[in-house]
Amino acid sequence: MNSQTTKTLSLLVGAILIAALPFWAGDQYQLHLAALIAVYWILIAGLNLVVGFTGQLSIGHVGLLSIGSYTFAILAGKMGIDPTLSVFVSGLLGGLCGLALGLPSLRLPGFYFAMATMAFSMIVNEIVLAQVDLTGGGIGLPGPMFPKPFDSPIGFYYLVTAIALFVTWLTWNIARRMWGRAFISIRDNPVAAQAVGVPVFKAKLLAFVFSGITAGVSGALFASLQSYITPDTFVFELSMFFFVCIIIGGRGSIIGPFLGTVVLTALPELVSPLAKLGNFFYGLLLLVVVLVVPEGIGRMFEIISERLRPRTVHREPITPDLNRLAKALKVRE
Amino acid sequence: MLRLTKLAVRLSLATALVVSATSTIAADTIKIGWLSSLTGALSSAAIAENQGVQLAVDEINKSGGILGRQIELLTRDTAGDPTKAVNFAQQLAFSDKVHFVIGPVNSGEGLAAVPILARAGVPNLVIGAIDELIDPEKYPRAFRVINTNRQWISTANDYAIKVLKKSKVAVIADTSGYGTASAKTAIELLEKAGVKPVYTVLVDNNKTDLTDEMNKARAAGADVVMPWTAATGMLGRLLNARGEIGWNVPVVGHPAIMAAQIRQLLNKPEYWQNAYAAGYVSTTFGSNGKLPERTQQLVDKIRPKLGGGEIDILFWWVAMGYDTVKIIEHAIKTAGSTDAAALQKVLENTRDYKGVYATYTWTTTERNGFPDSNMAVNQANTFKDGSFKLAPR
Amino acid sequence: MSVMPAELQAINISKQFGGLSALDQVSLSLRPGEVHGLIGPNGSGKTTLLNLLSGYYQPTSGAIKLGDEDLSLASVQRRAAVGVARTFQKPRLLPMLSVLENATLGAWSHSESGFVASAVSLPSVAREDKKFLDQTTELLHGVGLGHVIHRRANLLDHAEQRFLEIARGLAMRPSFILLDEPAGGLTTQEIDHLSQVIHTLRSSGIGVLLVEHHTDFVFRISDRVTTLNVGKMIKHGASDEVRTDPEVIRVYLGA
Amino acid sequence: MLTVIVTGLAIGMLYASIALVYNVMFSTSKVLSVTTGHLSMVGGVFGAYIISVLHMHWLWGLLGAVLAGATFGWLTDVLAIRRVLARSDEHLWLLSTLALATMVQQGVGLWWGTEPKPFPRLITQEFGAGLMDQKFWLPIGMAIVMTIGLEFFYRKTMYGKVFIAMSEDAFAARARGVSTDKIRLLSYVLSGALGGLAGFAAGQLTFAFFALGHTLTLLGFIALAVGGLGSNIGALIGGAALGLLNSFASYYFGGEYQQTIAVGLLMVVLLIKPEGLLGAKNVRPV
Repeated sequence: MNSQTTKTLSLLVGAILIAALPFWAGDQYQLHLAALIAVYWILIAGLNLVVGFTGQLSIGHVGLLSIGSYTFAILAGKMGIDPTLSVFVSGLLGGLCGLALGLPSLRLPGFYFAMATMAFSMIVNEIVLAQVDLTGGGIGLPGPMFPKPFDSPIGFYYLVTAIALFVTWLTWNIARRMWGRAFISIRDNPVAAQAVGVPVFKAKLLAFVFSGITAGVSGALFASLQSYITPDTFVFELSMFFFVCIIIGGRGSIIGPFLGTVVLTALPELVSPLAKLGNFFYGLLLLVVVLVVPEGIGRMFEIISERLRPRTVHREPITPDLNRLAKALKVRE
Repeated sequence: MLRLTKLAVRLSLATALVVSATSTIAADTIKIGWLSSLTGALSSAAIAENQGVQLAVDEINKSGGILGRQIELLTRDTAGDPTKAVNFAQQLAFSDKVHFVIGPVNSGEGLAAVPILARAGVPNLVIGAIDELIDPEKYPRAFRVINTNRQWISTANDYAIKVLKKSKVAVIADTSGYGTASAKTAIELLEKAGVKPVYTVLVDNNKTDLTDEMNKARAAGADVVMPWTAATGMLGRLLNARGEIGWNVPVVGHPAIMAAQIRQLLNKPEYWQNAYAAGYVSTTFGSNGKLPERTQQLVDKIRPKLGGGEIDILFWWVAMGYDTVKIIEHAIKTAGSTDAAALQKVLENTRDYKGVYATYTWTTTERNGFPDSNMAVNQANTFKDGSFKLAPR
Repeated sequence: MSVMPAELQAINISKQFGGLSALDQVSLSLRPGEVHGLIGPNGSGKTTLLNLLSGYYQPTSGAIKLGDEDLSLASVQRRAAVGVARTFQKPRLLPMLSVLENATLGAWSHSESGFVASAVSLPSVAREDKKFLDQTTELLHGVGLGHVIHRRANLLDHAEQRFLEIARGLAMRPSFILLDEPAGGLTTQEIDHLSQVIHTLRSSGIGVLLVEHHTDFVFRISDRVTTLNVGKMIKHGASDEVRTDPEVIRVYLGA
Repeated sequence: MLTVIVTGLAIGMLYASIALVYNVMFSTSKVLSVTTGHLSMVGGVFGAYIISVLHMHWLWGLLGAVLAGATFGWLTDVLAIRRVLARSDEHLWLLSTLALATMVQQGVGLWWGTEPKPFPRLITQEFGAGLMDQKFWLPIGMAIVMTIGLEFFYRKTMYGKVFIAMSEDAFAARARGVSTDKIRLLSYVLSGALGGLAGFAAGQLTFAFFALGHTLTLLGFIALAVGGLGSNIGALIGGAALGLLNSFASYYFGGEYQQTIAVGLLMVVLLIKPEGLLGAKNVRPV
């Protein structure tokens, strides 16, 4: 089927472009931007399972990002622990905080859950500001570099891209199999999800903890990339940004939110007046997408192509093949 | 070997795929990056400094530029967000390949961007006050134009302890990067002068009511209140709280206490009395009621640009902005080129360079150019045309 | 099958919503390999009983048993795990997923792939998923949806959606399947196909509860029929007995 | 000690009024809109703009605040709710109201500036009035007047009864010829006006500050959730509890943990009694 081959082909070309980026990127600034996109994508890929697949509206993931960043800056910076180990611990702590936030709030209806996550990110900021001797309070902390091969910008770019590809592979494995179907059933029809036996709360919690881990890892790498973190780096605007990338990219897909992340990270940097608008731009984009094409821009091309040339959906009558059905019903193992 | 092959690959690729769209107009302009937080919290300082910077750039370009080369000013609005400051610092250093960078303005952003510029080897005029921004070894090409936070605090402390003869100090700072650092330095310097603060608190600069804090300070027996925050809103509310609880205690602290915006925030004009702030000799009216000669010249030059009427912003910010560009002009002229190492050498040997805001001196070991002698303490409510009278001795 | 296969039983079930009594002391048993019709005018409590059997409601009094296991308070998921599948009056599908994906979701309770195992795509996960997809393909061809396997669910017409929901139920390898007005909106030809499918289910040992309005369709294919009216059971017995019962005729057909 | 109680009550009553506004919108649309807190923010900012910048009489300020709130309420329905409710299958209204709220907050930030600006004195009163200062009693009075007004509106007026009918069973209401779209629009305009009014009344306490939007949406929601969705009396209790808890905590433990305490209260109540103190349990899921 040609759509399948074109899909794998385009993925291949994409991979080559990404791998060779340091060589065709104009200068170190664009390399820094590419590394930033990869770091954001590590978080967004995990968050995509929560928002895009399971349909849980979490607008507080900047809190988990900042937990990852501060854990890394404290462990690898202040305490001098090996950075790679610190990344693991940041991811672990992100997962634990995801669990702590998810347990009480995932049982709540949509709006309650959204408010709980927003409140969570505000609380994290408050605690970071208050614990001056641990987090440096308003002054913030330096984010240390990684050891030898990854201390150069190109080395660091390959490190974060490798981790990003790994996380993408994980979410792709989940999304295309039974767990992915279960998540989407929770999003689109919780009653049907129950009917087939999906443990709705447990599944939501697993997705949320997974997104906590990726947010923790992303936070650690973010601290190293930015070389310095302060409380005002982790603003609500970032939560909106993560969330809008998914909605705009298209829920229930992986490539859509990835393209959303690339475009929405690069756009404000290239078009400087957009940077000033900040939140207004994200809000406007979100409103337009929700009203015009809620399935996201990724799906928009599909929908338009369907509307433009509605292939005559020839209605074949339903003709059961009874003995094939009987044989299928015999299968018990 | 690796570096060579990488270079070769890059060259071939670069010629084949022309990607970078950065403008490549006449290569000989002098590019100055200006990291200013024109929007977002604490934007008042940046907006004033920007006036001085623009005036100096226009002036120099009109008179033929530096060494015959025009100045191209690349202004980036960091909106007070450290992430944007880092991204723009990277852009200015590697994409625009600027010869000099002024800023960033706020401390939080400075802490994030100064290391990036240092790693890129770009000469950087630092206009953030907190001490952690300057380090001759780690950031060899970072020279501070503004005074240090320590100078502000020790000037204010000396005035409170030696002139006003107070001994029970209440330190109130905000929770921003600047506030946290200042509170620590203030307590350290006070204890060195043998005074232990009776009450210290960090407050969110958006908190709308400081009555609680002032009541607690009074209960702790404080006889002078020393606020360390650049947020004019918070200072206005602090002075209002002082007035409303009827506690006539002197307030001595950050220069923002003298900012014109304070006047609109006060419930009553007299709430601005008995308030003093660290200031500068360059923006203090002498006993003859006149400003220092260089300051007056700049005031006359810039007045038409600020609407011709009375200047309603803190003029020392404007003067500092103006000086940063003049220092760059001095450095390039003396070095005869825009080579970073040469600029560094020139600045390291600059002695008593006469700017408007101050007279600067840098050495190989001292990157803070502002002399203690240029500090002064002004009386807050004597704001006129951007400058102040000296506080009573 | 060593021991007599377990029956799904509702024993003296009552259900009140606030003051309204939806069901009053109703009993019904569903045997494997049997089609049990459940008819009654609108508001007679048919769907309420179905929701009680499938676990969406808890009974106010009485019990629901599968063999000797008391399911009265068991969750919907628990009932799915012990083989009680259902369809809905208005088909509840996943519009953005294909027919194949929708139906394969039914195999959830039989999947042993943990979250982490799936994430790292262990071979066992891949094998299991392939097995489920193949089995569901067979089921879909079986119920007559072979020609739309890869079409997105929101592009199906009404009948195709109904048969897809049945296929999803069958993918759960259920012992019992509770059909909530499956014939609603179907053409006569489609109803014939539905009867053939139901007969195939019965002969393969699945217990089918048929909640329906089309009384002649119910009487034609049901072994036993229960009639409800205003939450009470007025007649229960073999299909022909109930069809000719004057009380049923008065309440339901003629009066 | 008394000041702590009075400040707590005053800010608590602002949260209570926002909870009331949540209820009005929820009754006709079953939607909890993220823009609720922003209605009050807009009311406060416009009020301050008209009185302080345009130097007009405070009555004009009040009118401006109410009008601004009502227009924003109207916008919320037209832009974020109407089209989205037509496709009622998922929580799209959550996304659209969040988007609109963020746009308005940032828009006001760009226009009004990012620093909190003082709100003008409404009634000429000495500043040192301490406990009797109007900045405490305006929001408290406003919340009580609003509650009584709403009770009267629901009980006595025809529109009020239609609101209740719609909240009980929208389909039944539509069956009786009620144009639910028109009624929902009316309820959003009314809640916009009430939100603007609440923001105006509490302006001197909160100052006119663009970033208030999200904070008030969250804290108003906490008051609503604690008090119980749908109950106006619950809203008053929830608001008072939250306000007092915040002011006591910030007096005794310092202000750093404001939000943490507020959300702590929310989590405790939601774990013990998910539908809040006086909320109605929601009934049939299928």
